[in-house]
Amino acid sequence: MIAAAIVALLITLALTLTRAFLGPSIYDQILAVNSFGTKTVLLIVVAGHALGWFGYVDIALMYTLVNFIGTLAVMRFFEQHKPQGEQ
Amino acid sequence: MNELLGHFNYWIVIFLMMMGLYMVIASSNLIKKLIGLGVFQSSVFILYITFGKIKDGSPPIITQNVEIYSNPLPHVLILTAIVVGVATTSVGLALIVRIQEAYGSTDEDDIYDKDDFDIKSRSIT
Amino acid sequence: MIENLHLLINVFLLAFLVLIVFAAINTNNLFVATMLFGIFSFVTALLFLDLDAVDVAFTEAAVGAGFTTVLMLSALRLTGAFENVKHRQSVLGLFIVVLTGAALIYGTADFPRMGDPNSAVHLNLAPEFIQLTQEKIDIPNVVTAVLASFRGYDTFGETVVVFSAGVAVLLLLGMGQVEPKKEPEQNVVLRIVVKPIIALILIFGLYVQFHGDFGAGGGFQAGVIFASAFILYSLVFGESYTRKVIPAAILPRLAALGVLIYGVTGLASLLFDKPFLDYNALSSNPVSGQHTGILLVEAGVGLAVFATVLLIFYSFSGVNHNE
Amino acid sequence: MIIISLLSDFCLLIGGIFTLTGAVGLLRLPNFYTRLHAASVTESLAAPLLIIGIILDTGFTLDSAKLIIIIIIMVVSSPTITHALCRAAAHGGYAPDMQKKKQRQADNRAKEPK
Repeated sequence: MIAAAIVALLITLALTLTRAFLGPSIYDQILAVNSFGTKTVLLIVVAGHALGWFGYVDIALMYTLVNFIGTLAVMRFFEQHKPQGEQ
Repeated sequence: MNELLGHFNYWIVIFLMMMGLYMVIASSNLIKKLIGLGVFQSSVFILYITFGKIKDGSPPIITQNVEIYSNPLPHVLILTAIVVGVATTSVGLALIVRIQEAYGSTDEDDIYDKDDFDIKSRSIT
Repeated sequence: MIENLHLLINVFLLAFLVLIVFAAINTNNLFVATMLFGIFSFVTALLFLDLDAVDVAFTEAAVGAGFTTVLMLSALRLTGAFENVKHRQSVLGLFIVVLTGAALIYGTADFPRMGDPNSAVHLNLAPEFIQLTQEKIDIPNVVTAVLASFRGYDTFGETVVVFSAGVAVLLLLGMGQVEPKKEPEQNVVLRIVVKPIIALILIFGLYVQFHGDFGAGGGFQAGVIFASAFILYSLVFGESYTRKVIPAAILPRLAALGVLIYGVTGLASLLFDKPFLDYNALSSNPVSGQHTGILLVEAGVGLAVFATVLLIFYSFSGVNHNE
Repeated sequence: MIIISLLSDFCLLIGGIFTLTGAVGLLRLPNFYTRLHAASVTESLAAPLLIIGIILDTGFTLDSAKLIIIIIIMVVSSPTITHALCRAAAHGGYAPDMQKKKQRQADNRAKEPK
């Protein structure tokens, strides 16, 4: 069953990536990239357990935090930049 | 088939490397050039780490009941390379910000144009 | 079964990398390119994890995906987010790239097969380092042992490089001032959620700093994690408040102090007629001397990286673009 | 023990199905706000389920404690990001187009009698 979960997560990542490429608006892309990050954490946890990666939990924790900070940073700087950019 | 799988990683890594190089050559925006450099850099990292992997090996952290460890030396090399890479990227970005202040653009072509104009006006006056 | 899973994950991740770079080449929006570069780093780190490089994956996740993205975004804030639509005609560039690629792929024919235990890389040095780590240093993480002790001189050089990068950015951009009126808008939900998470990040940073001997982690990663807590604070509560918590003037001194701790640890062993950075001199028992040395050196690296990263962040956010 | 193993498999299965559903929703739904809905709502359920499945399999160790911390962070941070993103989109001139939908319904009603 764990293999099925890994396959499901990989397909999910592929679909999410498609949305990140397609857009159409920047918010869609931010959403897709954030979702991609979360799914990566899940993949690390599931695959790390199945394949016996050493210390995968620390890295999953790190990813969760980095994903949070990164998405907040994208939104903050996008808001600050907005007056100048055209869309 | 086995031969193909054994070298598959290298080929993809070289493909990535060349895409990074293409980004550096083809895009005129300086920040995009830096992103291309980053892609190039990361693919070199992947190449080194691929060399360090031993089949059925485990990470180089000493545990009981483990016989084969993957090679720790590429890991050390790449670990410091990542940090130094970020340091150089930050200096590059700082330079780009200064270029933006001086020229009003981060596009390479615009910068060249402005340089030409300045030289001409100096020669006229 | 497990073999197939490894293969599947490997193939999928490499395909993701190629697709992400394709999309990054094609987009005109530099914001999007930066975000894609962020997830490129994420996927790279995942690949490192599958290739047994735990420490490298950790560093790439913290430094590559986290800090580089924030840095590029704060540079984009100053330079503008859109590339010129006209693409340069670069048939010549494409030709050069294809030629170089073909030559390199021809070169891979001589490479050892992936995972081959008998390739030249694995026959020298690496077994000795693993052996020596068990005998002389007695900490589980071989990477930390090689990094901080066997190749300590080299790591000292790298710490100095990071420090001088901080100095270079400071010279180029200066520390700047932040006007309180430029603060981000109030968002109550974010403020409440972020506070405990910042505390958690700080604790996690300490854990990574001191757990580096036993698992993934060490000074480089811990420094960035610590700094990212303050970056998060300034993203949500505003730059001027962060500058009250950690004044800008103190950061260059802290970075220098970190490098100094490293250097003094090396000099201390000179006092006992041992080579530079030979930690055996630090205690009567060589093994515990090594432990003390690695602890001190990692602390120095952590402090230097923390201060430099925050310094660079301050420098970028202190520039006033519109004046 | 076989019950715990079955329970773990069940959690992994349901979690996998939910992540897939969320991804399909993210890809297929028509506009940003519906996509946001699909991605975030499924994520809040799928992520804890998958991680709980792993926790049940590892048993009571330090790793499982850290995994619980990951669950807590995810459950808190994911809706926060969704909220902030939605707010940023709404304030940034990307408001949901209610007008259009009413217009569309009116058009449909106008068409129906014919």
